[in-house]
Amino acid sequence: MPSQLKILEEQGEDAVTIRLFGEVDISTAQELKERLYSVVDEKKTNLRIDCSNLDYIDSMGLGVLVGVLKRVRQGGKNIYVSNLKEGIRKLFLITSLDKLFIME
Amino acid sequence: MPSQLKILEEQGEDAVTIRLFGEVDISTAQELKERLYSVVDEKKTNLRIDCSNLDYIDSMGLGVLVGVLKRVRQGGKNIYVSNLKEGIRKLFLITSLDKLFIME
Amino acid sequence: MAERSESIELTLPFKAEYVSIARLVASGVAARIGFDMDVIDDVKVAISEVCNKLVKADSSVASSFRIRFEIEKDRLTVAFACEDKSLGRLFKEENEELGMYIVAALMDEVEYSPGDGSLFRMSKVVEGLN
Amino acid sequence: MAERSESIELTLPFKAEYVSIARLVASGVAARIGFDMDVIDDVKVAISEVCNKLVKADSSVASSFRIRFEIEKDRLTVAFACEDKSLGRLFKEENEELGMYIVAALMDEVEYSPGDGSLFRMSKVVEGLN
Ligand SMILES: Nc1ncnc2c1ncn2[C@@H]1O[C@H](COP(=O)(O)OP(=O)(O)O)[C@@H](O)[C@H]1O
Ligand SMILES: Nc1ncnc2c1ncn2[C@@H]1O[C@H](COP(=O)(O)OP(=O)(O)O)[C@@H](O)[C@H]1O
Repeated sequence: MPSQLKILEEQGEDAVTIRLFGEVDISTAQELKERLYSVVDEKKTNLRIDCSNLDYIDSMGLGVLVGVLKRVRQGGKNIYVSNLKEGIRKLFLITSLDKLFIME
Repeated sequence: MPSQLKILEEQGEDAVTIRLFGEVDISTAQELKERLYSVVDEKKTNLRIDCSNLDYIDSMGLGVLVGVLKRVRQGGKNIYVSNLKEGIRKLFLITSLDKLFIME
Repeated sequence: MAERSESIELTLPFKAEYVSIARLVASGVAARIGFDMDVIDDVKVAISEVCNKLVKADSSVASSFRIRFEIEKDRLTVAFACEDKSLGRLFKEENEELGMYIVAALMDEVEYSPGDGSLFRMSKVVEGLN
Repeated sequence: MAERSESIELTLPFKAEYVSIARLVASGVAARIGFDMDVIDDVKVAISEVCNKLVKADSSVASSFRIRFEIEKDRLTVAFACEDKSLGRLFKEENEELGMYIVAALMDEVEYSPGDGSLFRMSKVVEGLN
């Protein structure tokens, strides 16, 4: 079954940029979680989540991001969330997650 | 209820070009029929149906096109069908309509 | 890909406006099974053609009909059912209509009088996967 | 726009892979009613959140649950039902979960113990149309 989520990773100077393509939902959240945890554990750096091509996310995906944020913070680093589409930005506002992540 | 079909009309030298956008199905075939019949009755010229942006058509739409073709032929003119997407071209082949219309 | 038979069912009113919903479900299901884009398009057209027939016939008894998508390891079967069994008359092998001709051409198997109580069944086989 | 109440029903297995099908149907229905794109997105998220809850809970009794889209002149109501009535326990107003919090924020009305036998109902009102 083809996944509706594609995850690209790019090493930058101050952060690893993760580009999300498609949908993070109940069927893909686990895949995102494993991928982000492994990046965080290996790289111990800031994360930038580029959401330019993220079409959908719900509480399953937001839960994963919060879990990853905890881990990143333990290492004294942070998560930047960038280029949210309007509907997804609204979800961050409703849930106050815009105050937890660094929104760009 | 917003229609899933948009129809644009453009007067050319040897033909009126009709550009179809979206879907011709059971809910929009009637609209296509009325529009094409009125063009044919007014303009009495060749028709070119540009399907570059036609995403879907089924027997309902094909039926309309065949009906219009009859009327156009009665006036000694023809219908050119152009820029079919692959799936739609397949329907013309299956039904042998590719032999009835002038395919471009 | 699905490992055992699973099914999804969609119930629609006899209304032209909602046939496109059946196409949306068809593309979702077919994509999940791993059909190629062009096969998905075939399935969408075939489903719409059957819906067209039902919607045009309408029913004096039932207000809706059901489409069942049966997802198996190697095929997708789509079955149409309705409380109004008299609609079975619409589906005959010796049909001259363009719509049902297209269905037979696009699908791998069609059953005009299925034994399972449904009005019509048709299947598409997944190729190149197993 | 629909003139009288009409409904579309979708039956899904308790499987994560099929929740996206509910979103497809939601966008089709909401677009037909004339909701704006951003409202459609809200409805899609809300429906998914409820599906997520059901799929995560699963059922030892039923293999599927139903989503009914009730289309009225001025609103879309989405009701969730299942043979396994015990799933009603999942829907309580005093819920602290992120998912149901999002549902309440995005929809105009939510009913945690609807009287119609369904497990949960929620509505979105069409604005600027009539
Ligand atoms: N969507 C469907 N597609 C195909 N078969 C179906 C569908 N829904 C029900 N059936 C089958 O049709 C038969 C009759 O169904 P039933 O539930 O009695 O409804 P109805 O009263 O509409 O016939 C049963 O064998 C059932 O499994
Ligand atoms: N998808 C649905 N959404 C909301 N209510 C529903 C749905 N399907 C059925 N109902 C209602 O729920 C009640 C119980 O339905 P019923 O057909 O007995 O199925 P079940 O055995 O699953 O409860 C009925 O009042 C019915 O109208």
